[in-house]
Amino acid sequence: MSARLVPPGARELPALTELRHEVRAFLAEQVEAGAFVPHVDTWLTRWDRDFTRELGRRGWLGMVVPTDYGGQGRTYLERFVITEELLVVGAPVAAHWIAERQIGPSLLRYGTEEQKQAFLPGISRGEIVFGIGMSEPDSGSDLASVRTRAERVEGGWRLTGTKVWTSGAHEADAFFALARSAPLDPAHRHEGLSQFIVDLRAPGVTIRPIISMGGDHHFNEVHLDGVLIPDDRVLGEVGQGWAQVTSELAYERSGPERVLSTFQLLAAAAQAMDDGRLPTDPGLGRHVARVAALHHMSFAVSTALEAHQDADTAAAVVKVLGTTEEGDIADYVDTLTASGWAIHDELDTLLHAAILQRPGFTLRGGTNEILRGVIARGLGMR
Amino acid sequence: MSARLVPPGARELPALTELRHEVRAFLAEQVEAGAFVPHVDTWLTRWDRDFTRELGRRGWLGMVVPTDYGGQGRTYLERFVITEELLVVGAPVAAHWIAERQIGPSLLRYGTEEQKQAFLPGISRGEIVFGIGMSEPDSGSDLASVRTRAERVEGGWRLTGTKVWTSGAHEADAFFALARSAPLDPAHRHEGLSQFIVDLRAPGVTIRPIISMGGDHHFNEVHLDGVLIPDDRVLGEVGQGWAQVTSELAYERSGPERVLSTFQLLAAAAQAMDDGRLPTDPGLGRHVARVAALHHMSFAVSTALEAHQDADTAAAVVKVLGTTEEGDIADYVDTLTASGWAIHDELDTLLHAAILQRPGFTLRGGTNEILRGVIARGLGMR
Amino acid sequence: MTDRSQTSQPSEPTEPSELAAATTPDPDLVAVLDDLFIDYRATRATPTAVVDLDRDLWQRLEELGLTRLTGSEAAGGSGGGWVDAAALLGLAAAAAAPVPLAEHDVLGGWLLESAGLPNDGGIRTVCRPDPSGVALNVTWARDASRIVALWEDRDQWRVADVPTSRVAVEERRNLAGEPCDTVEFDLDDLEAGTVVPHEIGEQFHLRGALARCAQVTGAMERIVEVVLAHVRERQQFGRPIGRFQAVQHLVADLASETALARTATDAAVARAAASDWHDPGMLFAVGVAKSCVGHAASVVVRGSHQALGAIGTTLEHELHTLTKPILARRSEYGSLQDWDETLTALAASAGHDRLWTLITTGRAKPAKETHA
Amino acid sequence: MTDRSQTSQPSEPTEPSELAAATTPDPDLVAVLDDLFIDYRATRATPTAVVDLDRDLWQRLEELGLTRLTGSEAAGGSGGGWVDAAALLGLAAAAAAPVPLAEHDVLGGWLLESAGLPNDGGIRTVCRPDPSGVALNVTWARDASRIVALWEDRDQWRVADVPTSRVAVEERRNLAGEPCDTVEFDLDDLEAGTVVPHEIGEQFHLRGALARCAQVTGAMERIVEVVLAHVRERQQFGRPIGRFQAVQHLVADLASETALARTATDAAVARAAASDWHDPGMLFAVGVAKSCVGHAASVVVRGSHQALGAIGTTLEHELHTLTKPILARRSEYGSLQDWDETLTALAASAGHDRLWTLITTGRAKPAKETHA
Repeated sequence: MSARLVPPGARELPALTELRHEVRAFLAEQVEAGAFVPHVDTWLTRWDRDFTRELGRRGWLGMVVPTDYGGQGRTYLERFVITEELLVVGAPVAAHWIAERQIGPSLLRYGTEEQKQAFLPGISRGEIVFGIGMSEPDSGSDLASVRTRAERVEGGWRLTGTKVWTSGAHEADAFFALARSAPLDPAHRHEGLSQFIVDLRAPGVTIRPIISMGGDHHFNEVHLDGVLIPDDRVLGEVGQGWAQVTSELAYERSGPERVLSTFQLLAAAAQAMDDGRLPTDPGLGRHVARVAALHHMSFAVSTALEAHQDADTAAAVVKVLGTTEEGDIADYVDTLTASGWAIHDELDTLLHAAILQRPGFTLRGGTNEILRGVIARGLGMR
Repeated sequence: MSARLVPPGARELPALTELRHEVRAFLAEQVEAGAFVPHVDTWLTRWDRDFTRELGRRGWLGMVVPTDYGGQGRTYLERFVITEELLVVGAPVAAHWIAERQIGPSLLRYGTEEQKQAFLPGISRGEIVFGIGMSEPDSGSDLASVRTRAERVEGGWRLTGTKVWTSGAHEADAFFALARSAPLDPAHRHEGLSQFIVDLRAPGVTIRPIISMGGDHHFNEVHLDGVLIPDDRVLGEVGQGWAQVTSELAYERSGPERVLSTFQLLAAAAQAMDDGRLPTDPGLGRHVARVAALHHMSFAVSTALEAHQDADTAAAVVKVLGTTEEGDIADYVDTLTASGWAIHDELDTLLHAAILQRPGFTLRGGTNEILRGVIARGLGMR
Repeated sequence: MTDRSQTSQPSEPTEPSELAAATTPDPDLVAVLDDLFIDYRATRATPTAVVDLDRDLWQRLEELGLTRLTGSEAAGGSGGGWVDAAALLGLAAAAAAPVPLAEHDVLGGWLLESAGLPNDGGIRTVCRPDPSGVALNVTWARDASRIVALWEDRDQWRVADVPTSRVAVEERRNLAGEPCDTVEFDLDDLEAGTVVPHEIGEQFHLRGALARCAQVTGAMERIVEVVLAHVRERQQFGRPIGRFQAVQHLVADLASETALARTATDAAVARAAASDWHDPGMLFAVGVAKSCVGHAASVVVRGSHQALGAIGTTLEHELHTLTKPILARRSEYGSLQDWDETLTALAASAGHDRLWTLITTGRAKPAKETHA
Repeated sequence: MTDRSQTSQPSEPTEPSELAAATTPDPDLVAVLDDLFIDYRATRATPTAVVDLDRDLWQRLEELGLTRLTGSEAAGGSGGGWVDAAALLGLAAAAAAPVPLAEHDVLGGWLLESAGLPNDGGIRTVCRPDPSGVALNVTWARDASRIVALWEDRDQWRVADVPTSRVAVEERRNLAGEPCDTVEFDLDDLEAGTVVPHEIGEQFHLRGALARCAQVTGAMERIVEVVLAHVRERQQFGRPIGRFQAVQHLVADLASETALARTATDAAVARAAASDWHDPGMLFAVGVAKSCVGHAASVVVRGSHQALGAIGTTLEHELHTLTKPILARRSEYGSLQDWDETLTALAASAGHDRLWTLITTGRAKPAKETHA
C-alpha cells in the first residue's frame, strides 16, 4: 500500500467514551442553565474566564501537563474528546484555548523548571491566560520575516516591534513573542530568532484593538516599545525560535477546532430541514459525512501524536480539508436561505456569525496555500 | 467600471435566429430520418464525410471564406449559430471541424493565392479534410519545444519528426505541421519555427493509431521521415510559425465546442428528471444556467472577433469555464445514477461516452493550467 | 441525406449589424457615474460595521436625476431604461454606496407608475407584506418617507404608497449592517391600494431579483480590482504575491466567475430592455442570472478574502463593504437554491428535445402552450 | 456554574491502549499481498478496453487461500475478518486485478454461510434479482460457475445458489469494460432458496457498498502513486511539472481527498469488524464512507487525468484501468446521491441536539427508539 498521508485510524474505546459522556452531560446542563449560548467559532469569539475556571476545577484543563505542575497528567486522546465536546456545543472556550493548545506543551518542552512552576499550575486551573505573538504587519505567511528586535541588555533583552492578530491580548496575562535576536542573514533566514515570554502588563506594552469586519473585537495589535524581558523569561534556547515554533505545528493544525468551528450551524440546519424550514437537500448529508470523516482523521492524528510519531503532513491535511469544510458549511447554508424566510431565528444568527468568521478559517494557523505546499513536500514533490 | 475580461454581450437579431431555425429544422429531419444518432463530443468522435458534404451543399461550410474561394463570404456570427446547432444535436461533424475552424482562416490570412485556390473551395464543399500537427511526444503544453526538423533542400524542405494527438489523421487528406526550420536558440525559443502544409499520403508519412482509454481510435501518431515539402506548401513566412499558430487561438478557444460537448447528456438528464428516472435536483438548474451564460459569453466573443477586436483573454475565460462545465456535467450526472437503475438506456450510453471523453476537455487546445496563466496575464499579473 | 442543395445560400451577405445588437449603457451616463463614484470613494469615511443611508450622496444623485433614472419623463423621471439602470445599480454597489436606488426607483417608482399613483419626492422603499400586513427584511424602511407595498389581496394585486409614519417599524440589520427592518402595515392602508394587473405582481419578483444581480455583479467587479491591487503590492517571500502561480489561478478563477455573472446579468437586462419585460423568457433569463451570480458570489467572496489574507477581514478595509452586501443580496428575491430549483423545473419541463430552445429563447414549451 | 469540582479527576492515569484501538490488517497478509500484486503488475499484459476475468490470477489467489479469505475455517475459508478483507480488496483494486473477490467471497460466501448452504468451490458472483427474477448489472456473471441470489419473496429473504447454466445471461459491460451482465433466473430456483433472517437482506446492501468503498479507495491510493511518479518525471518548460505550484496543489488536493476516503472507509470497516456488523450505527458509518469515497472519486479522477495530460487518456496507460473502475463502482450499491440523501435523512432525524451523537455513534435516535 502506498505511503499514507494520514496515520491509520483508531477506534475510541469505552474509557474514552465515558469521559466524552461526562463532558457532554456537564455541557448540556450548562446550556440548560443558560450559562452560555451556543455559538460558532467560539475558540476565537467567546471569552469567559468563569467558564474556563470551571473547566479547570473539573480537571479538564492542563490535560497533558504532568500532575507535578498542577496538570492532569493525562493523554492527548483525552484532551481530544474534551476539545471536541466543547467545540460542538459551541462553548465559550477562547480564554484558555491558546494556553491549553500550545503554550502548555511548549513550556513543558522548552521551559525552565522555574517557568513551568510559574505558569503551568495557573494554566491548568484556567487562571493564567495566554496569547501568542507571531504575526507582524508585513510578515503574513512569511513568518521568518518578523522584524520585532530583541536587543541584549544587562540581565535580559529589550523587545521592540509590533505584533498583530493577537487574539485576546486585551484580556490575556502574557504572550509568547517571536523576535529577531540576531541580525538577519538572508542565506539563513530561519536563524537568529528567539521566543520570549512577555507580560502584557509590563511597561512599554501597548495593546490596540483590531476590529473585525463584523464589528467585533477579538484581535489586537501589540506594540512592544523596548519592553524589558528578564533572562528568565527567554523560552528555550536563544536563536532556536524557529525550530521551537515550528515543532509544535502538528498539534496546532490537526485539532478538532479545524473542523468544528461551524458545527452549531450545521446542527441548526439539520434541525431546520427536519422542521421544514429549509428544503431537504443531499448537500446536508455530504457535509455531515465530511465532518464525520474529519472527526476520525483528526482523532487518528491525535493517536499518532500520542505515540510521538511525526504527523506534520497529516496535520496539514486535516487543516486544509477541515477549515475548507467548516467554511463550506457556512456558504452551503447561505445558499439555502432566502432573506425574509424567518426572523429572530437561531439559524440566522449562527449563519451570519459563521459568514463573518469564515475568511479567517483558511488563513489562521497557516494559509491553505502554505499548507498545500506542506502536503506537496510530504508527497516528495518539493 | 473595471476593465472587463470579456466583451459586452449582444443580442441575437432575427436574421441570425432565422438561420438558426433553418439549421435546426434540417438537423431534426436528419435525426428523424436516422441519418445520425446524437452523441457527445462529436466534433472529435463522430466522422461522417457524407454528412460533411451535405453541409457543404447547403452552404454551411466555408462560412467565413470569401465566395471567390468557393466559400460563403458570411460572418463569424453566422458560423457561430450553425456551429451551436450542430453541436447541441450531437451531429457527426468531426470530418470538417479542423478545416472549418482553423485551417480555412489560417489559409485566408497566411496562404498564397495558389494555396487558397487549391484548398479553400474543397474545404467549403466538405471535400478536403484537414488535420493539425502541433503536439509532439515531449512537447505537451510547451509547444515551443517541438523537435520536428525542417531541413532546407533543393526546391523545398524535408520534414523529420513525430506529431501526436493528431485527430483524424488516418482519415484526413492533409495537415498543417509546425516544425523547427532553424536551430533552437534557448534565449529566443519562439523563433525559427515554421508551418508546412503536409499531404498525408506523401512518401515518408506513416500514420499509427493512438487508441483512447475507451478503446476508440480518434488520435494518431504521425511520423514524418524526411517528407519532402515543396516550397509552395510552406504556410506563410519561414520562421514566423509561432506567431502564426498563436494568432488564431482566440478563434480556437472561444467556440461553442468548448461548452457543448456534453449537451446531449445534459438534455437526456433533463428528460430523465421529467420522467422520474433521475431524482429532481437543483444541480440540473445550476448546470443549465451555466451553459446558458456560456452560450452568451461565447457569442459575445464572436461579436468581438467579427469586429476584429483582441479577444485572447476572453477566449481563455470561455475555454476554462466552458470545458470545466462540460466535464462537470458528466460527473454530475454520474453522481445521480446508480448502477442497475436502467439498461439499454440512451442516458447510459451518453454518460459513459462523456466520462471517457471528459479528461480531454480541459487538456486539448491549451490546458486549463496554461489558460489560467493567460487570464492572469490579461489581468496584468504576469 | 436529403437533397435540397444550396437552398440556404443568400444572394446578399448579411451585415453583422443586422445579426446582433450590442446592449451597452449610455456612455455619457457611465462617464458621469464613474466621476461621481470615484469622488465618493475618495472622500467617504472609514467603513463601519453599521451602515446607514448616506443622505448627502442621495442628494447628489437626486440633483443628477439619478434617483428617478427609470421614471418616465412625464412623471418627472429621467426616462432611462433597464440597461442604464443596471449600470447605475452596479456602479453604486461597486462603491458600496448606502442608497436605496433599487428600492426607490427601479422597484418602487415602477410600481407607482404602474398603479398610476403620484410620485411626489421623498425617499421610498418597497416590500411585499404578507396577508396579515407584515413584511420581513425591508431594506432601508426606517429611512424612507413612504413605503410602496405590493400586496396580494384575495387574488388581486394592489399597490399602496404608505407614509412610513403610518407603519410600525421594528429595526433590524442584515449581514451587511444595513437597515433591514420588519414592517407592519395597517390593513386599511393596504386595502386602500390601487389594483394593478397580475403581471405586475409576477414581474416584481423578477425585477427585484435582476436588480440584485446588477448590484452583486457590480460589487464583484470592484472586488476584482481590489484583489488585483492587493496582489500586485503585497510582498511575501521577497516578491509580490501575484507572482505565485497559486494566487494567479485563484484570481483568474474569481475574475472568470465575475465575467460569467456579468454576461448572464447583461443578457437578462438586454432581454428585459428589448421587450420591456414582456418576453415570456424573462423567468428563465433572470433565473440564469440569479444562479450564475449566486454561485459566482461563493467563489468571489471566498477567493477574495483568501487572496487578501487577514488584512481583508478588518473593519477598516474596503473588502467587507463589498463581500457582505453580496451575500446579503444574493439571498433576496429568492435563495440561490430556490432559483436553481426553478431552473430545474423549467429544464425538466422542456425535456430532451426543447432544452436548447429553453436556453436560446427562455421558453420551455412551444409558444402556444406558453400562452395557454 | 455548578459546583462539582474535581469529580472527574481519576486516581490513576488511563493508558492510551485503553482509550483507542488501532485497526490495521495483519502485517503478514499485507506482505503477501504486496508481493503478489507487485509481481502481478510487473508481468500483466498491456491494458485493453475490454477486461476479462484473469483465471491465472484467480488460481494464485485460490492457492493462497485468498479467494475465501473471510470464510469460516469450518467452511474451508481462511477465517479472515473485514479488516483483512478490506485490505485485500483495496490492494487487488490498486492492481486493477480483474477478479471477483468482493462478489465471490465477501458477499457470496457470506450469504452462503448465512444460509447454511455448502460452498463447494468454483467461482461465484452475487446479485439481488427483482420480483420477476431479473438482476441488472451483475458483475462477472458470465464467468461464474454459480450465482448466489438474494431474493425478497413476499416479505421473506431467500438465498439461492444457482448454477449459471440454469440462468439466462445477457452479456453487457460496464464503463470499465468488465462483464456486467443481465441475469434472468428461473423463479423456481429462487423459490427453492433458503430463508434467511431479514437482517441478512438489510446487511447485504451495506456490505456491498463498503466492499466497493474498499476497492475504490485502494484504486485511488494507487492513482496517487501513479500521479506522483508522472509529475516527478515529466518535464515541461525545462523542469519536472511537479515543481509548478499549480500542479503541487492539484496533487495535494487529490491526495488529501484520497486520505479522507481512506479514513472514512477504515472507520466503517473497523466498526463492522468490532461488532460483526451488529452495530446499529453501520448504516451511518457505511454512508459516510460511500459519500466521502464518492466525492473523492470526482476529485481524484478529474485531478489525476489533468495531471497526466493526454498520455493518461491512452489505452496503453495504467491510469484508466484505475479511473474507470472507480466510477463504475461508486455507482454500485446506491448512487452517490442516494447515499447523500440517506445521510441527510439521518441527520435531519437526529436534529440539532443529536447530530453530534449521530456522528460519534451512528445513531440518530436514542438507543431505545432505535430498537423500537
